Amino acid sequence: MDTVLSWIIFMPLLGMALGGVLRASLNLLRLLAFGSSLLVLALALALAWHFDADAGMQFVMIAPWIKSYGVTYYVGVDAFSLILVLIIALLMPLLYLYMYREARHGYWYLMMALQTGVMGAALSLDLMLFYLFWETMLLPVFIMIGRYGSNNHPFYAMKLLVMTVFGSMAMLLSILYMGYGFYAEHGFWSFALSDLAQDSHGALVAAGFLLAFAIKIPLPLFHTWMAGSYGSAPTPAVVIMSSVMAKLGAYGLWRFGFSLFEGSLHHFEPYLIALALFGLLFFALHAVMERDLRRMFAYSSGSHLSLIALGIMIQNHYGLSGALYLIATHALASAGIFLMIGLIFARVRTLEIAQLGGIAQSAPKFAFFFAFFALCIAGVPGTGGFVAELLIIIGAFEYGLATGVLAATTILAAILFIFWMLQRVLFGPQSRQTEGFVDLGAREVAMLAPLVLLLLLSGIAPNLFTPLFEPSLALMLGGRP
Amino acid sequence: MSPLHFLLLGTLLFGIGLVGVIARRNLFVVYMSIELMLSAVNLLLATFSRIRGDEGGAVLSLLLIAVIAAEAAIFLAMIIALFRAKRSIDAHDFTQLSQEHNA
Amino acid sequence: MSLALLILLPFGSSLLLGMLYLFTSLRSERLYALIGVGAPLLISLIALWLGYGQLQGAESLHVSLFTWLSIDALRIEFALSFDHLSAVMMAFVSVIGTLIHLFAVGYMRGDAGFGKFFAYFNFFMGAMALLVLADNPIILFIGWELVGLASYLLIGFYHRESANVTAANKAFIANRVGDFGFIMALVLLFGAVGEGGFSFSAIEAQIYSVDHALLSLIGVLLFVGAMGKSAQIPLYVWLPDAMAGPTPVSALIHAATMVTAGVYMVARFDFLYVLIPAVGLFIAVIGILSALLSALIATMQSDIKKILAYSTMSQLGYMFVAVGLGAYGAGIFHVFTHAFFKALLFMGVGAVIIALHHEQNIFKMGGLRRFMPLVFYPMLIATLALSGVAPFAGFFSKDAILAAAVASEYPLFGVLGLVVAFLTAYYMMRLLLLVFVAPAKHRHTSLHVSPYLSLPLLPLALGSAVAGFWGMGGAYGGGDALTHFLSLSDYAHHLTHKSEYLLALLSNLIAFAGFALAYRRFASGAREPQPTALFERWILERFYVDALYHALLVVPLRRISLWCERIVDDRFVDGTLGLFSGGYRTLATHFSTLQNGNVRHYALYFLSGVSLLSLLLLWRL
Amino acid sequence: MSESIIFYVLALFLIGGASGMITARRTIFSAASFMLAMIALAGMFALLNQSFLFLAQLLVAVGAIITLSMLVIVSVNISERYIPKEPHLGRDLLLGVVIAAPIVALIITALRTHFAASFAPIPDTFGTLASIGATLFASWVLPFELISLLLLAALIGAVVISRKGERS
Repeated sequence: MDTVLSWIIFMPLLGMALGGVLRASLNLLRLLAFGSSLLVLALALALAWHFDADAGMQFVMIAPWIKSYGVTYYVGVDAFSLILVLIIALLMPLLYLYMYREARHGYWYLMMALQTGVMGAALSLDLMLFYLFWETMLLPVFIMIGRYGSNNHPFYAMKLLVMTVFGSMAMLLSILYMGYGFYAEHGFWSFALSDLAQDSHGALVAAGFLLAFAIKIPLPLFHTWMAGSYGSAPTPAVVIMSSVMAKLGAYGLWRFGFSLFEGSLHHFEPYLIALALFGLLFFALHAVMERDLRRMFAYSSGSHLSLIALGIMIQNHYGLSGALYLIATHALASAGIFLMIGLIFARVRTLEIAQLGGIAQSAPKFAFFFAFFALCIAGVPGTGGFVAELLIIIGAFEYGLATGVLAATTILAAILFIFWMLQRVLFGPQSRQTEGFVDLGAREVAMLAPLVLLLLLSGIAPNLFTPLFEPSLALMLGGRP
Repeated sequence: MSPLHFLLLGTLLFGIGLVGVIARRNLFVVYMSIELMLSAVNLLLATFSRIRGDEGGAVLSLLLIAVIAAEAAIFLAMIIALFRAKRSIDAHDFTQLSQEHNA
Repeated sequence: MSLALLILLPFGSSLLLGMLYLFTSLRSERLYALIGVGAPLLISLIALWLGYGQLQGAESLHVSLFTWLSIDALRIEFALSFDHLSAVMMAFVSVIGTLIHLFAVGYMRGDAGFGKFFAYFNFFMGAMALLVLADNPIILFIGWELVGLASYLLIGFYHRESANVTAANKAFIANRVGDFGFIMALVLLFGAVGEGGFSFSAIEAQIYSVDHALLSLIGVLLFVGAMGKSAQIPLYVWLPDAMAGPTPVSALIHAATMVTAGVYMVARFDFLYVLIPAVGLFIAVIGILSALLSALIATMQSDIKKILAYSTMSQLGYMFVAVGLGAYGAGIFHVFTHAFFKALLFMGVGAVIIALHHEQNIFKMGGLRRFMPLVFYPMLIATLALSGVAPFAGFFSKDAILAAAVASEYPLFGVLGLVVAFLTAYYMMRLLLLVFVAPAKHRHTSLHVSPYLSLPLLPLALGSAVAGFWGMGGAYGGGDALTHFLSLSDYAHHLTHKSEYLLALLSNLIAFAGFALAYRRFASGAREPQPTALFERWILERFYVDALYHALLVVPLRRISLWCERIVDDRFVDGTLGLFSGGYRTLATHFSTLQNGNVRHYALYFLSGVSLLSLLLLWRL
Repeated sequence: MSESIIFYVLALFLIGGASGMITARRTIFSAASFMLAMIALAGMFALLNQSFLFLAQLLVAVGAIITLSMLVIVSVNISERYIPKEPHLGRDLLLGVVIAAPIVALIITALRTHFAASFAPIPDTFGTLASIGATLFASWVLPFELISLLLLAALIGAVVISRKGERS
């Protein structure tokens, strides 16, 4: 049972290696990708089943790695990483379903590498290991944008790389500094989170981490890589970026922010909250006049991630549980919407909103699913998005009246653009491009239906899911004054 | 007439070869300067062998002569090829490593 | 369990219909109609049965289906309750809903989206039932938003026309603005009393501990939600546009049920509003202004559905005057009676529109009494009821409101209410005359009306005629049965019987004055008015509120959005980054002249380095 | 004493030839100066009792390489117009001297400090063909074979490279 996390992390890498060694044909490669992702899904479900919500870190595995510097292979799962693990495990088979017809071998390899990267980042508890995975997950995306993207993709691939690597370099410096500090104090090296958490660290060290996460999330002012990268990346990469990698940024803020920088985080708290509140509206406003569908939802994603960051930063029970819930539901909803945008692009070869329209006339199923995901992003009750927003708003009001009022504008933020977008994409007369728009096929429905069902379930009966993380939250918040 | 004279002479030859490589644009002269530098090393090797009374140095020197020969063959072939390509033996005409050529 | 059925049945049938429509090629209208009408029929039977039990004095029902959410102190049960207030609401919503479903079978016949329509329609019924039966504000809010969603989907039902979708967007956005206030109110309320449970009864038990200022804020914010849903100033602009949906939608959602949810919600929170009469007064002011404004606009409209839309808004204004002044029973009473005659009017209008092949301009109609008596006479009854003519249903409910207004500390509301009553009588008679009585402007010689379209009118006509007797005031020997049944925290004063008779006489006289004026101007037909006076033009252009919103909200919003992209992102953020990358690039350009591809130069650099190193070593040695 | 005289004469030729090679503007003059230097170098080997090296240098370096170079120079038929103009030759040479001087100085310093000031006594057979051959095949077999491989590769390479140029 100890090794289950390692299996979850490295199963795709194994598939990838196997494919490389066997010089796999496309069919075999597909089989390997599906097989590894389904196995991971099964393992992740088993993990959730055996998971003890009342305990803290579980399924821990520690093995020495670089002994002379105390770097260990140290993985473990708690309620918060479990959510990410489940999301990744669920999304990957769906993504493979989406790219079923993809004939470029490299694409499949990169996706498998990507899965290992994001899983590892979600599960590692050693800072060096975390940094390794953190960078590992960036590279496949960079290559995918660079090789398989569209719309000036080399430029945006570079911009993504330069900006995010800049952030992670700052983080690496902080990690090294902390590791050295630990050595100086205790006489031996360690980069394990639990060890480093014993010491207190200064604001500048925290700033390194915050910079990395702020860029990855992204918070406003650190966001200019976002729209371009989303707009030019191939669909599976976009889904991973918005549903997983951005969430990992928020997760990092949580995981490392709270355990390492308890004290100095308070220092930044007002600024981060102000930034998140600003981002909430700023990105929504940004989305209003965006002409490209994918870029529009990139900004929409940004707006929600600011909300998640807000939920985390206000640090009370409602805010945190809302943020977690939003991480999960927004991951599902944005995966759905970006997949569907990919389908639009595959059908009409354009994402310019002005050239779309009237899709609902010839493709009612498509319209239903698209509208469903859009409404979920807008936080309509009955979908999980509403529950999350409600919790964050409650938390924000508990934090302060002004924060609460501004946070509640999230109710308004999404409708600024979502409904106008729906009107121009789904409704109205058909354009030249969307004439005879093909409705969803069985494979595509199978790909989207799990997302829809989960979102509905999470909106109708959220109490099915909250017990998973609620006890850990109570534990975590109970321990502080 | 001590060993030092030989060593000084070899080093000087090496320096002259170096100057030739740096200063000349004529590919032939560059080639010969390189040959000169190798030969200077050869001289030093022979001197060391003599100083120590060890024939190993002489053998090394012998092998080096073979290397010089091989290098001569390649270099001359390249000069021929380059000359055919550009009708020039000016080192300044061969700048294909620069970015303008890659772009 | 039967309570759960009230919700599950319509949602379930909606899901079934939707699945059939989306994933099968079944297009049999009979099947869709059977499922689509069957569900509301069943729930109205259940609702009537349960409501009868309540009338007989049964305990109010509470069912907790499951825990919806439990985080820290926030414990939200997915709980339903069936007390007297929800019994009244549920009964008329389901009965009228069923009739309108039946009507829709005829109205939507032959439409390609027949199945989709009934899926949406049943979805609405489920959402409305959820709203009415909810036992705590959060569940109520869910129902509240879902009816808005259903309204959005149905207004934009004919989505091929971009204008319809724009109207749908407007409706949803206006509603969402209201909900912004609503949810803030709920969260504040939770912050104040949530620790001890958040069901209505739990809130009521603790409401006295809440600070008065906070309570007032909550009251106002809640009412902002109601403003959006019930189309009150300033969030009313969506309602007239919402008429873009199919007529049954206008009848069900935008006249009889959904728009009255605001009134219902205020009545639900009666225990809260009783404590803050100042906010109540604010509600009443908004209500009377909305009533007056929309009645004025209605007198100048020529689109038959828009007249009714403004009329609805005006009646909603009445209801808010009532609940604002503390006469909750009277307010709900008017909701109840209004549902009958306004649904009837819309359905009659729907029949007319179908018969005339989607002609909606009343100045192009006329003389229809001959062709469709089964539509005309019910509509006449409804018009009389709406205008408050005794002894039709509207008379009693409107009289109760006016009486409460006159008896309150601010009799001005009563006076203005009478003015609105005059305008109401005028524009309704104008509509009726121009459509049915005035000389025909069209060339139809025979018009067919399907029995699906006309038959559901008859029970509603009966309702419009007699529904008022249930809530008849003491002055008429009725004893306020409805108000007592509802047992809300009314604090309105009562008039003496004598003054009440006087008021009734006055309001009837005023109604007939309105009829007379309309008869004089429109009985023999009229041309479409060309506004001349400034005031008339103002009315016709709805006081330019839409244009104002556009100029003040929409245009700046888009400007800001562009500004975000062009200035903030490109200039500010990327500009700052650009300074770095630009500087780096300049540096790189200088270096790249060194990188000229000449290998000898590279050798030179390398050797220079070696040379320098040698110097260093020589110096150090 | 006579050895000293021979040494200085040879050194004069050697340095003169080398300098002449890098300063001559015409390629053929460079080649001739280079040949002079190579022959003088062979003489230096003889002075160092390296009789076999002396032969090898004469045969390989002078005989084969120089002849080959001459052949190429003539066969490619480089006329005056193909020879680079090198207008700043003097300046460039000066630059080269400036750069090379510290390197040379460093090497000399190193040699001076690390090598004995006198020759070791040697047997008569030192440097003869038989003695070198014995050493070569006693302890230098692998390098010797490797060098032969290198020569082979160079041979093929030279052919391939010059043929490739021909085709384009």
